[in-house]
Amino acid sequence: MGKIGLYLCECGPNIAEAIDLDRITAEIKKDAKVAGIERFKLLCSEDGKRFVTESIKERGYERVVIAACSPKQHQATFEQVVANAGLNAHVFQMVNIREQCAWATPDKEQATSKALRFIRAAIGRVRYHWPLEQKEIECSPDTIVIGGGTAGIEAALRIAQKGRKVFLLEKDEPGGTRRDREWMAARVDALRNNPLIEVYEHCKIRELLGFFGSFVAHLETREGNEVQLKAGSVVLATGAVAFDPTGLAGYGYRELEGVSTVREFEKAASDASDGHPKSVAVIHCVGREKLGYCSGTCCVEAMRVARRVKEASAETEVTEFYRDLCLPGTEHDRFYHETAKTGVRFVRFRDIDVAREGPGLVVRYRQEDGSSGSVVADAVVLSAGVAAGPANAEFARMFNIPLDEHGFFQSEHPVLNPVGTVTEGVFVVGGCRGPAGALDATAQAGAAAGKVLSALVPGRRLRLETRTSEVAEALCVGCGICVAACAYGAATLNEDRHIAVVNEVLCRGCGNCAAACPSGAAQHRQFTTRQMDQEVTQILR
Amino acid sequence: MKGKRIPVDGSVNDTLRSVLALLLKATDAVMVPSRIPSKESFAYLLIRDPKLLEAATPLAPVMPVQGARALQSMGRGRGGLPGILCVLRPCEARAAIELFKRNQVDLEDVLLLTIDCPGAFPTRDYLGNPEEFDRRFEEILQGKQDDGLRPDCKSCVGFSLQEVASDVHIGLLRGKPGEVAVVHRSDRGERLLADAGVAGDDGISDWEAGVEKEARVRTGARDSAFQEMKGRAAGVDGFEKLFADCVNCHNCMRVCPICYCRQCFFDSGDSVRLRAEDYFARAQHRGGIRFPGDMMQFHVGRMYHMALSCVACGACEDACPMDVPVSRVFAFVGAGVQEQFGYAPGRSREEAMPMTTFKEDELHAFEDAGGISAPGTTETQSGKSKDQDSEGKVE
Amino acid sequence: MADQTTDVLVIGAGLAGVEASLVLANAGRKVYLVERQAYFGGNVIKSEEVFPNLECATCMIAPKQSDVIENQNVELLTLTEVKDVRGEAGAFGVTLLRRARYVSLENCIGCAACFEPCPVTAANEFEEGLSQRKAIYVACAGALPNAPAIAMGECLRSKGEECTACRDACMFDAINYEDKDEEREVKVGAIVVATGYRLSGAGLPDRLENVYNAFEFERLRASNGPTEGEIRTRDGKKPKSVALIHCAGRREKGYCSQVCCRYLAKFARYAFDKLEGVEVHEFIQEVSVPGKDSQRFLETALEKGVKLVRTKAVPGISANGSGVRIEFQANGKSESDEVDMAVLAPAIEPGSGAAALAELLGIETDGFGFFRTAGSEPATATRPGVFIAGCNSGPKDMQTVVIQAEAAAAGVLKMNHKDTETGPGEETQERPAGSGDG
Amino acid sequence: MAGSFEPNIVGFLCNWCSYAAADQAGSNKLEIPATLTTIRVMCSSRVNPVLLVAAYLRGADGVLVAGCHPGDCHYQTGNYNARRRFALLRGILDVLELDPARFRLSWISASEGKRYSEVTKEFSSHIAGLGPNPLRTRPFIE
Repeated sequence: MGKIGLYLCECGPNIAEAIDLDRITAEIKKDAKVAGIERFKLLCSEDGKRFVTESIKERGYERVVIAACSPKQHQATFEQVVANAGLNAHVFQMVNIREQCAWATPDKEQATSKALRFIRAAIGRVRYHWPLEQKEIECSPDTIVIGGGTAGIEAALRIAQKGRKVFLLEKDEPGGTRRDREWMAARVDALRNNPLIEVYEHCKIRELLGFFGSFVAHLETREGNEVQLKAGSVVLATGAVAFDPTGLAGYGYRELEGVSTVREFEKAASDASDGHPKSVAVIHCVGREKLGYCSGTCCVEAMRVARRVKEASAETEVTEFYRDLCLPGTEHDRFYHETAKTGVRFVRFRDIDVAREGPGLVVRYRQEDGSSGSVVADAVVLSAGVAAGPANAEFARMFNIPLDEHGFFQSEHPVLNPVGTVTEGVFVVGGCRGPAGALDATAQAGAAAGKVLSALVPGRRLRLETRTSEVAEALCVGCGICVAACAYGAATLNEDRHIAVVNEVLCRGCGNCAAACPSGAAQHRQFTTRQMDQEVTQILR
Repeated sequence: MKGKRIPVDGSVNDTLRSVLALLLKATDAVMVPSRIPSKESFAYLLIRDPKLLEAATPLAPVMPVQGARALQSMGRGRGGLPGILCVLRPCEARAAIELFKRNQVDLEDVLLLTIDCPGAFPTRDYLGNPEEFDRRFEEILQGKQDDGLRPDCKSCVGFSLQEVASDVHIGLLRGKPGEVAVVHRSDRGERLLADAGVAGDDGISDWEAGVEKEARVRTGARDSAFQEMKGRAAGVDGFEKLFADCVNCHNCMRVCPICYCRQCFFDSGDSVRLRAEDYFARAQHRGGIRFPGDMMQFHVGRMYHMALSCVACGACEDACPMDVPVSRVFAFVGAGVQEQFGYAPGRSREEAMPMTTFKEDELHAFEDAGGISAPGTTETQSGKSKDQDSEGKVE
Repeated sequence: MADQTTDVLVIGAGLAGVEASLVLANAGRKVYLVERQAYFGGNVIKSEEVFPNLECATCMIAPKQSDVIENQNVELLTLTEVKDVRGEAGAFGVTLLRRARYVSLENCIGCAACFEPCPVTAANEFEEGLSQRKAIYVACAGALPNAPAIAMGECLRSKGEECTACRDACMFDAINYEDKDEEREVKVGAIVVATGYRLSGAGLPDRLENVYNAFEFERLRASNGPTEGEIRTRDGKKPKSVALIHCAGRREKGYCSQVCCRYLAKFARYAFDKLEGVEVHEFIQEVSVPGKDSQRFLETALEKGVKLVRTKAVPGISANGSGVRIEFQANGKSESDEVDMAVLAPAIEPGSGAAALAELLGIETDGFGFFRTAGSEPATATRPGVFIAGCNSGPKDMQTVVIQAEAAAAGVLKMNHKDTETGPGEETQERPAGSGDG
Repeated sequence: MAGSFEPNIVGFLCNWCSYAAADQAGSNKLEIPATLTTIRVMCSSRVNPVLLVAAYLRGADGVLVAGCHPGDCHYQTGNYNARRRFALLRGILDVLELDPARFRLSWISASEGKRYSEVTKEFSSHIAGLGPNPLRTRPFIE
């Protein structure tokens, strides 16, 4: 067990006046579990810290309990102090007798009894504290980027730098659907000319193993060669797909000639040299109900169609049928007003139906107030949103990353860690994590780069969480209940040995597995059953 | 439902043996309770040599070893090994499936054959007078009632193919001349029967009706058994009386098919055992404490660990040297929490165990999130959670 | 280059500044994180719950805040502003002005004993004036760093009186009336500007009794706010009807602030959660809920019974007794509505002093006063070595803010590696905004 | 608190939400009943119901588990697991009529210092109403 030193902080009058520290001292002496009790005016002051460090050394304490304020205030401070005294920071327990006793219980008598229970609990548990080792592992600073669209290329370009290689894996060719556009071509060149980036195009990913700091990818090149790549982090940039309006009632897509998607229309327009259409109808929000969300970029894209048509021939009539105009950000209201100025008509609809009548197409619509109307057009352009790519499911399995209800990758936390995932070291950027315009995708690529560049620094070892879980092999029968409980894929079954193992790189130290395990094989360091049971017992003695 | 009707030739066990002989042709081995030459006890045999089937007693008068445990003792990772047909009572098959969900048995090459269960006698009664009980058991197989069966068997509602995901089932049409009905419950079972030439599509509605009728009787018995338990187990007093004689031998855990842990949490050093000084402090605190300690901790804790999967097989009570009605309490508690989570052990191999999954929107009667109201009562709880099939989390 | 340094200055310690600082600090960079206020955390900590999961904002941000406080590489400087910037990327010289707090962060342990004796009371800005504070105060319960500051302008001492009430109450001699504003020079290689946003007054009616803006309503709902989370009118009544008014000030400012539709849907849920049987009327022109999580979020509000009124323009608002009168055009007719409380979604504009700071930093702003990003670079300012994070470059939701902050950090971490890839200053091929479908 | 009986209540608080709420309550000088002694865990999912049983057997008059609101878990989904485990234990205690009302599961977020004070005060007087844990005076069941 070792000699235990108990430190009582008066916190000026905050604790001293609210709690009878003399009585505490007397009672704890009676319990005869501690080797010494020290009292100080303000332990977190420089004098206080020095006092603790020196008295630990002098009196030869091997376990330390500090009764003061909330661990949220000074746990870190005192762990450092204990370490300075030459002890392992984890043979120490902090007791919160300020926030949850002195300040919360007006009656001094009661507050003192309560503080006594808190302190006894800590003394009881600290007897079962053992040094925890601060583990560090070697890790690779290189990165595997999967997907060669905007997000993938921008991520690769931002990550690649001295001491860091990037492997960009693409099933087709970098640049994706916008390869032809000038700005994209420039980025693809930058990618190809970067000496620190290896591009594997037309390749298939066979398998992806490993974890943060050391992933291994097995892929098959176009020539059919097996290639093995090692990296410390992975950026998923597998993109999204355009929603396919085929079979969507009322639009006549693939049924009526002259009905096309934006991309088809633009392509046709650029190819065709012959005359301009007299009238074009652009329909927004195609498939939004089916998708269940607004993609955020289609309204602007739909207006851009109108603009191009008008630029080509000012007399062509253009009508934009929309439900709600989604024009987020500072640029788009202006863009809308300018578009309206060019003579483009904007019609809000609730229901819409496209039919062919004689030579032309007729767009019939009903508005929210019930009134209805129709427009004749030579061309109907459907502006649809974006949907999750089909490949997501497979990568989700590979990396143990949950998909959301729409089939996009889920961030570890939508706000706190938007490009991170529950699998440490695997990041998601661009269309594969949700609808994203090129600028969003670029920003997300930058974010992933920021996380990678700061998490994995060449020559620096990866420091691991100390309060992780472990599995006692002798007790484990490999039932897998802890595996089901772990949200981070840290607990896995070793099929050969029929036991569960915890990957300390992935473990975040929540202790869920320890509570799930019926045999007590899974244990949570610094929160072991015995330590917690001691707290319970001492509180209730 | 259709199946193959086979007239009983000789005793029921004779007939079952002949069916097994046919099935053994279509698989590599049969695992079946068999009479130990001493003639006074039974054990599971893994039989590859058809001749040994002579000793097989598919329906034995006692259940000294829970079949699922026998299967578990074979270990896992048998992938690619010869196939086995394992003969089990429905409660044993349910336990086997619960162990399968816990990675403790490997059903890859194992087919589960269940048989309408006539029940079993308490092992200690049987050993007192084997001949007598063998005779009485034969009469039971002819359809006679016998009050000497174990309490759990008398109130067992899962004696046939109710809620058990076995591959093949054999029903008993009692009375003279008796018949057995062989039915498949899975594709693999169907293939086995076909290969063994025991497939058939005779109508068996009379047997099904018989099962239903019997089930109604058993349900009544079970309800009154639970009623009795409710009275006896109620509160701290009830608990103290029920377990007064417990000597902490933990036999109930050792024979329990669901208690699969290598070492029981409540036996392990790092469990909630205390140091002498702490026991002393507690003795001081409450005047005195019982030793060996942790009796209630053990039983309630074990309930927490296995009640959701308790198949009420009665093995624990059979093994209790002090006649504590262990299995009756556990079956009673098990039924309660199984209803609470809408879970039936052994019903399906896919159904996730309630403690390995969750839904985001559930069990609100147990939490207080908004106001500071106390959690609801038992009624509202089971009401709340009835509709939950506990499959994976929503979205 | 002798005076080259890799240290970084981050201006503004809101969500963006905190995130950028932590990413940089974890990369081993020394970070000066300066915050004009006496507390840090920015506007986020004003919210009780945040989109999309209605998570408690405090619970979300607190761990990041303690990371900042405990991280050896981050030096958090509150009550501090940037006075002057010289030099160039890789070697900026920056003059910081730290305004006197009059409370020693070293000595103060946050026991709050000094508040009660202070004789001065003033409106609490953090609570949008919905509650009172003393001249020595913390912005709100749980504000960090956990130490008060004295608003010397309000303190009796500034009026020549010899009041020492707070100093007498303090047992840790943390109060120092002699504290002075101090200038400090720091050398940094890069600057991240994360000065955030404020709600614009443009297009808003004059102050009306029971008309609230978004921040005020957030504080009403906050458990640590002036009403401890109870939604009450200024005269303390439970409103029976609440109007949520979209796009207040959009026409005047000329852009969509893009988060309002979502937070008003959240407000609707606040109202339904806290006010039994309340009626919620939303006055809206265009529903703008981009992103995969938004639609469901809006629908939930509608399911709870929001009455959505599509109006031709932002309704007119006038006082009507203790209530609010709302006049609007819908379906070509003039109509009106009476409610107990109205909540406005004003436009989001750059935080105060943005123009001056842009001047100081030599970076461009757009027509609306937001900092301009260079070409298609989402987090790079128009001057090499200066990066931008958060709503000072345009309205954003929280996740986009964090993403941009991490991207800004990437820009900084990339700077000193011109030897390989092109430096951020040059990565600026023009690309039509929102081009392509991602 | 009613009567002379002083309950002894054990509380398990998750580090990120409920423990922070308790601290905030204290910082705002809001009352937390003297009858409650708390144990800090990283996540409510760490609380093994077997420990709750132990607390009851060792004479706890009440047992409180508090964590982040559903959806807010610092570790993704820990509190959902915690809720199931708690519900199972409660189910067992309900069937055996072993004082289920002495066990409480509450979701309290970091900003809900006031609610923490209210919940704990309410629970404390609720327990005071139930009277002492019968096991306190039962040497024969352990």
